[in-house]
Amino acid sequence: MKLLELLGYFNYWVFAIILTVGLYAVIRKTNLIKKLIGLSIFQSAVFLMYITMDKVEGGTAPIIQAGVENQIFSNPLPQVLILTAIVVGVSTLALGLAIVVRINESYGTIEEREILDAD
Amino acid sequence: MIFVFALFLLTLLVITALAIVHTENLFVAVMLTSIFSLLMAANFFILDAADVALTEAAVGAGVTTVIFLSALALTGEREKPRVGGRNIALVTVGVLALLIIYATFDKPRLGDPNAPVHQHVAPWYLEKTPEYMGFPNVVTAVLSSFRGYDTLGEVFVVFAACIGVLFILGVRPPRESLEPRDESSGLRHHLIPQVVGRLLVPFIVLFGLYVQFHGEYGPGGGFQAGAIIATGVILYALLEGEAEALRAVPRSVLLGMVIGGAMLFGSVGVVCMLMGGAFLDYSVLAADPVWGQQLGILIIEAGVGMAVCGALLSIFHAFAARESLS
Amino acid sequence: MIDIGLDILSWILLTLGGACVLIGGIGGLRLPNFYTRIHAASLTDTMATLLIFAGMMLQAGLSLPTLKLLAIMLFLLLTGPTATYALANAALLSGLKPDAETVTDNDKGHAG
Amino acid sequence: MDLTAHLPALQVVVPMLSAPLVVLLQPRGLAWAGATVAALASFAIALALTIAVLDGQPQVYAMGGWPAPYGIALGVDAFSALVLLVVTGAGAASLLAARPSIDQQIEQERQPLFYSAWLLGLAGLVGIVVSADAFNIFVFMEISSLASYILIAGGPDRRALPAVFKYLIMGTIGATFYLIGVGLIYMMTGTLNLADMEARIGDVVDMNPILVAAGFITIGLALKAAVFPLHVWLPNAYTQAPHMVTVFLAACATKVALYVLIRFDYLVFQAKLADHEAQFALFALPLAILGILVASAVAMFEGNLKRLLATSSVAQIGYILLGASFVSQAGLSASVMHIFNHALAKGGLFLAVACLAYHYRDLRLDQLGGAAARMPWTCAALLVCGFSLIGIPGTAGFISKWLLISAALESGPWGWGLVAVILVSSLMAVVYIWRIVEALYFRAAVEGDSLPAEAPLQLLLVTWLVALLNIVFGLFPGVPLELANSTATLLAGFAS
Repeated sequence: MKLLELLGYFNYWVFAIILTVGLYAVIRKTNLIKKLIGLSIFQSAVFLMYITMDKVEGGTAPIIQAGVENQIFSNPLPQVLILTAIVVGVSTLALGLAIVVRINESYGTIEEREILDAD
Repeated sequence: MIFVFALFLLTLLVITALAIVHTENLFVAVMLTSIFSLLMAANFFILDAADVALTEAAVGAGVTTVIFLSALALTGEREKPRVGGRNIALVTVGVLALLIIYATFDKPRLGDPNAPVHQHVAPWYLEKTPEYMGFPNVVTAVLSSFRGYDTLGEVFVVFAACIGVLFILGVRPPRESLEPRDESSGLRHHLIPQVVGRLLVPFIVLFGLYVQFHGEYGPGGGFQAGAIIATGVILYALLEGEAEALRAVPRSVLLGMVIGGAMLFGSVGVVCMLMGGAFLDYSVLAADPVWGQQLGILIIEAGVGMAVCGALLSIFHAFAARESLS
Repeated sequence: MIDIGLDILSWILLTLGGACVLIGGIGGLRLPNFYTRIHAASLTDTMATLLIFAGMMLQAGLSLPTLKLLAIMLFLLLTGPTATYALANAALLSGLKPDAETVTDNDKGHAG
Repeated sequence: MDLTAHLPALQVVVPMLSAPLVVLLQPRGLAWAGATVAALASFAIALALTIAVLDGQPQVYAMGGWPAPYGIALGVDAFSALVLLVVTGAGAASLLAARPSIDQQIEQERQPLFYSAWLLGLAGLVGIVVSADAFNIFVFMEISSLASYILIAGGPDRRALPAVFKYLIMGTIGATFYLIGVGLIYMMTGTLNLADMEARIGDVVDMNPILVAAGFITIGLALKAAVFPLHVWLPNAYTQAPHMVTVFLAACATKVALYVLIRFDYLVFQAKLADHEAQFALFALPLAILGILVASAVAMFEGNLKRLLATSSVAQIGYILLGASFVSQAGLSASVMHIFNHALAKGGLFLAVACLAYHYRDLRLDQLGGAAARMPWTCAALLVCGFSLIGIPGTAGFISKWLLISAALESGPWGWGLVAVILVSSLMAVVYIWRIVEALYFRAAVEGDSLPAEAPLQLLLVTWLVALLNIVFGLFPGVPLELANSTATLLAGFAS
């Protein structure tokens, strides 16, 4: 299983790339909505990292089927954690967007520069 | 074969992420984010995480996109280009990337059965779930009982987001931004989407209920069900206009669902305490501990579903109602 | 014998479906303007879906997965054309004229 | 199981489950009453837990009845008891006093949501402190963060919104960094329980992922705790928040992040981690010193009273980190003590600011002339807490400064340099507190009447209660000192 081995690290590298791309957007972009989009990419990358580590060779989703012996299951714990993290992510996002909407109403812009200039 | 596919999906994921950052049209960026989530969900499915894939597809690709779009409708679609500051961002990000890649070198490779994650704790869950819970989905068992306290916390995160959005958007927008409202709300004048949509809404809600109550046996549970039902109602709101959707499920009912769901979960825990167990120890709820666990999990999953559905819809309506004011 | 026949049939269907996806993809890239492009894209939604799902159902035989596949296929057949319609309608409303002569290669807001 | 065994769970559950109920309390003032009762109850629980811990019984609780590495465990030891006291005390005191100030700043119909968020914030912070599970800490960190974003966004000025947005972005990055770190450790150890992690980390401690995880967790939590170069969200957020929210958050929010940081660095990574000492000496120590000096210097030239005090918070966080970075028992004890004392001093100062703000809309120092004549009691309380912040003998602040100085002297050949840093920064504190005093007492009123017009009694009484506590704990530091010492023994026992 050479391919699996390659993919094993490939997943982590993709995690690293997506994480950095997301963080880059958060740091560099001045548009507040774009920052939030970057933030959601950034968080998604972490989901990928957790889910990557739950996989077992030859495993299936951890739903135990009756009557089947010697099944290998993937690890359920990271999945549970990420279920939680996904919902946490969308909650933060919703709150952030609500703030952006209010900022737009009181400043008339969602560009960070213009907001700083306005005060 | 499936790994070649995974490789392809992961590459696509990276390309999508780059495209999202590159584009200056926020609408395009949001749509690409939705595609990104869907790709991510497919990846999760390949990695044996069926429950997570379902959630990511419903929440990430569905609900998040809708919330983003309703916020975009209130702000603007275009991002202004920025000059300078690029190097600092690149350096920070580069250091981070190097750090993570440095970390990969001692990591167990993908699917290694001897990795510590597969040796410690997790086998216990796989072994004990049939014994203590009597149902096959280990993810549901861990989520709602073994780590039920996390899930309680999570329901309160959703609750916090809901009251937060209601609180923050509870301020009336400044008067000068009032404009005559566009009356053609919803897709009422578009026959084909309306007919098809009407046909689909009941099935979406039905599927949501299936996911809710089948969570012990297959992928699913309260979060997924709540999100799916919420998307069904949001679809209804898009078709018939927001006012009509509010007539079907009023705001007070939604808030009641959020509060009720959170309290339902919490009070199960308190009842467990009163019946002599630890907080959230469902096995004291019935004479037979296995039945107790199943009963407790059924109730708290219902609470989670209610809270998530109510919260997502409240958030959606808070943004959508804003739209009609400005 | 019937098994082999069914297998061959299902592979023919799958291949045809794949070809439709490919044609749809090429069309989406090569056709001159928005309205002709969504023609090509809708081929992927409808014909390709139908063929691929039929092929997969033959592979699965008479079982629960077949029923599920049928349900998904019906869902896709309902939503795909609707989405295409909505797309065309939105383009029309935003002022894009369905004129065969116009060439809109640089559709605005494209990611590239 | 009797009720006392459930205390660690009740500590979290009481404020958390009260939050949804408070939303329903629409009639005037009821939401405030409900929230205050819940906060007081949770303070009482914290007291009961502290008494149990002082009796030498650390509390452990298995959530759902599942044994430790499989289920989620809660644990209360001396360190958590002290931080619990700070958090619930700050929550209860600020809520008790909150009503007049909040009535001014938040519309009546939004108040139930606001108080509900307040309780969620309290529950989140408390949940972090009692939790003994790395992922559970993340969940509760998010509850408390979301709640603080909501609370700060309630600020009356529009500048609150960009401030809270910045906080949201940086806070989320911090939490996600923490999550990455926890994931890496989980990957190498297979467990999320802190005690179990600590037992299993020894085998893999020199592997790259663990080292990187230590980095991610430290940076993530430092972001949340506003440690010096990562503090940029703090001054604006605290300045723009509603006054009572500033009291609550300034007294405890960043300290809880520091608590987790210290717990992770001492209990989980411990001495087994290669270069453990170097991590502190090379990373935490310079940041702490820079933070103390830079933030104090900035505070000296700050024109807005609230912003001045918020900036000084960054310096005080530096003190806490400085004590921890000695990796010695005395240093830890000083650091933990300063968590307690700074909460008292800063909480009291911000309470006094809230009193002032009841009549003065503009909190710039040059607008506050003659305030001492109008609000003598308020200004006196401010003075007492200011003394405590500087570290005048007889106040609580003196105890921790003294401990810190003696720990610095023990810490090695550079000890004198550190003492100099502490003394210089204390002098700077004298300067900025003096600027406040000068504005309040010795400057003529800008305009308008100078009739005595004190803040509402409710607000003033709580302010004075905290101010007196500053003196009481300055003269009789018994209980917190005992908790701090046993914490230090606990933490340093692992590190050495």
